[in-house]
Amino acid sequence: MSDDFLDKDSPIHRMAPSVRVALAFVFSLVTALATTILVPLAALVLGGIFVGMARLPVMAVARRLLPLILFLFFLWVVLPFTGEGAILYVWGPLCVKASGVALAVLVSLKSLAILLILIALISTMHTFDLGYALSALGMPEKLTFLIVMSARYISVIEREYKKLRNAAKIRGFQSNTSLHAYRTFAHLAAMLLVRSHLRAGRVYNAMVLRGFDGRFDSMVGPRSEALSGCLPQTMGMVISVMALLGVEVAVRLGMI
Amino acid sequence: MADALMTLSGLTYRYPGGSEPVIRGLDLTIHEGEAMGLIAPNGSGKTTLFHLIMGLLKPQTGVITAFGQEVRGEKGFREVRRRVGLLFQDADDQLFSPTVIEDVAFGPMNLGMGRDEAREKAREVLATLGLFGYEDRITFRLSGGEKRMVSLATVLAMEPDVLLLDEPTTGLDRETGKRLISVLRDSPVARLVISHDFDFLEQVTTGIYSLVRGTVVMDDGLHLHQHAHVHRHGESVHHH
Amino acid sequence: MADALMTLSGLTYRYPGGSEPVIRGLDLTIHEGEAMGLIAPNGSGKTTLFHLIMGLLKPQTGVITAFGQEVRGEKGFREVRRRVGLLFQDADDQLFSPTVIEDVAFGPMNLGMGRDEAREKAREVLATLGLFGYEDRITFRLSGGEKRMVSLATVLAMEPDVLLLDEPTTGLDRETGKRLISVLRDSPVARLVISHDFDFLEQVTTGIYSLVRGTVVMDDGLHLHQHAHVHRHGESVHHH
Amino acid sequence: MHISEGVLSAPVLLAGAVVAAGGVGYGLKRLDAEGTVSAALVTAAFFVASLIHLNLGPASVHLVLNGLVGLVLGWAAFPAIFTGLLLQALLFQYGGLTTLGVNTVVMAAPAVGVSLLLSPWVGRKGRVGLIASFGCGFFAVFFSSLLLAAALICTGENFKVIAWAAIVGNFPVMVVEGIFTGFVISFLLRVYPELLPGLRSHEIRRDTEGV
Repeated sequence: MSDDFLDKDSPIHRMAPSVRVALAFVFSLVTALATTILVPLAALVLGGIFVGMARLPVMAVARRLLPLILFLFFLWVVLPFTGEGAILYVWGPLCVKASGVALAVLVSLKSLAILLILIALISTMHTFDLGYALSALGMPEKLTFLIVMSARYISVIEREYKKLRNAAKIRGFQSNTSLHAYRTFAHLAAMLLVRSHLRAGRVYNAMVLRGFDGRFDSMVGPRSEALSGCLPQTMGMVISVMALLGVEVAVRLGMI
Repeated sequence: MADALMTLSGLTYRYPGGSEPVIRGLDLTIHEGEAMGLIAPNGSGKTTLFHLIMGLLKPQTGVITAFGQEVRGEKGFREVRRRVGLLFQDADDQLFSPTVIEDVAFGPMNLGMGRDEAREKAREVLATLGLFGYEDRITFRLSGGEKRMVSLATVLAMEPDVLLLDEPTTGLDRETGKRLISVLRDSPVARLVISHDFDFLEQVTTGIYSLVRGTVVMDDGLHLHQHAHVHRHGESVHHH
Repeated sequence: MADALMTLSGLTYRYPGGSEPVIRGLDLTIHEGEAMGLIAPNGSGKTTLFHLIMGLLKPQTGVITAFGQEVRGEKGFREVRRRVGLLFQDADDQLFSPTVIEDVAFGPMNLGMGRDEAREKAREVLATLGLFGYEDRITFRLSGGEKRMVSLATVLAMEPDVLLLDEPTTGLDRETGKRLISVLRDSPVARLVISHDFDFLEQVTTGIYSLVRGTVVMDDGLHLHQHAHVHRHGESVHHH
Repeated sequence: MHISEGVLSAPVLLAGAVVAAGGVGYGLKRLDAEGTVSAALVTAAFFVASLIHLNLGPASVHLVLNGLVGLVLGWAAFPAIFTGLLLQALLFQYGGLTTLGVNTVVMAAPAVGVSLLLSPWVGRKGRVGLIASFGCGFFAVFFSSLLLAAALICTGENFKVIAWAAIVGNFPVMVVEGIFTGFVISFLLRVYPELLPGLRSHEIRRDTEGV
């Protein structure tokens, strides 16, 4: 887990997390539900602009896109040969269908656009900021607590995993395709579960000792979020999301 | 003699399924302003003792008196927890909030302070521990030494009358060790420090006892004896 | 002079993001049959040093020579890990198998032994450490002292030529401490023991050095001096 | 196992969101304060464990572990998996916000399913226990790929081939998951049965020493 995207000073990073989450959600939804390539195309451009605004390292962004690109590659192997309608090209027993190709284009644009927006708006915040932002947007306190708490302890447990992995390594363990290797990893994972459960008991005790009474509101209460200073970019994003929505409505009403 | 803040008498605790009690017939009194050290190896029941004091475990027999009253039931221990601060052995167990300021303000908020007041209090305590500019630091990114000091801040923010410290030097670097010692020496709060580090106990407590077979050996049969050691002077670290 | 088993020369390591190297220009040679003690406080880079030797961390500069060959790359360190045994500071990080016998047989199995042969080997090692009847005990439920001895067994089962011990006395009860000392004194295996416990080092090593500011201070400018300590004789744990 | 953003249709996304909300709500309702802390830490452990890659011949597969999540957390698998997916979306951009509902259902429903069906059997001695433990891992992933395929097919006929490929392609993962889950359950039964249902004590172990 790299921190390439965090704690930078950029117009995006200055925006309030809850605003970013809300915008990212609406952008994703409008893009995901678009029926023509018009909206996804525009969203892709916006996504690129947002990533630029957030001053993210290009290579790191490309790395995050990689799993999606692999998926899309797989999609392109299959989708063009599916669907009804016009045949564009015949290749032995396979025919490339117009509707299949159109769908492949649409899905590719949509998923790339949404991913870029997600990287720019969401990956630029800490895990617990995401939790608090969702809380501000109406998520139940208990769920917010669950998210913030597990985010807090992932790095602690990851460190424990590395220690155990090293313990196996220094005793000559090498990963391969064998029951011995699977069993070893299973033991490491099981040990992590046991230790996390024991730690949960200690953490709960620590909370009780500091007066925790079972209500989570004091832990996930509202945070003051400064909206000033990020007004221009927020307004810009709100306007662009409205524009996207307008375009999609126009498309559906047959105006475009 | 100063007033007794807490008295444990005849405390016995056996873990469910355990064959022998970990704590057996333990008597202990902590007086106002007293700094008490307790030498104890791992597995001798030190954490159990602290958990009994805080009401996280219920003893099979024995009575705990705190601040002039016998402590009974969950409600009684809630009062104890307000006035007794426990510093855990592993700071990662104690610091569960994302940022330092939230963690330190958590206790005061639960004591009924408003959010802003609690944060003000937290800032004060951090300042007295020399932790300037730590407010918005992310707890899990702190170093081991920083975590220990912030843990101490979370406990001190509740203004305890008694401080219980469980192996406070474990994994500490030398620098933080020194800071911890100076903070403790300046603090007037009564404390019970459990450690296996004799030197540390000597510096932050006034009397050292042992936890042996579930009881505190409190007699004053202390002897002076001497050791001869070979080591380099000066640079090398000098642990005894 | 006996043959050099391992030689570290000019080793420097700085953690990513760290401002200063933890290990800087460190030179160290471990000879056959040598028992070397290294006094080091927490935070002085002792665990880093061990991780460098085992190839768990890669030094920025410097060369490690082991068993007559310069160690290069992951493959080279695989050979080192076969012949050098590292005892972790915390036994809980070292033991991950459900039962003692599985844990001790794990290393031999990785060295290519069959399951039965590895278990036979494990039983032998447990016996030499006096751990009779421990085979089917659940590792996780052992006491701290028992875990330390089982950890030692897991390391010895690989028949190492060099033994690295990282603070082996931390949190040990007196009884186990004594057993550890006697096991080590009887073992002919070359070893490097890092500890801040001077008394322990004196008993299990033949020469004591210091790890100061990232290098080993190897000169023999050792002085004898005396300390007076107050403590109870006998039962209390005696840490210096 | 997740579906990327931009693939599914509105009705499928909506249905996923509604079912997920119900599951997460019910799962949370069954957790008290102490259970929530425990679920949070166990979720973090699962998150870390799911990053383990196992070698499978020349390739490597990463673990899904939803069968195990179901067995350990029961209905709390819904909020736990929701949390895990949200953090994955944030940290690695696997999946996103609009597909969160569908992806939660795809993974959590089989998790709860196998735990309800198989948990009475995993504690049995001998072959029955072994098969049930293997089944936990195997069938959780199997049902997940069925749900994933269903989500794709409901979106459009074009995705039929991909849906089938998802089921068939996940077959090796099912086997590996089954074996891995079996080993983990066998470990927990011997070492720490508190984490498994039936044998689970109501409270978190409070003792940290002398265990």
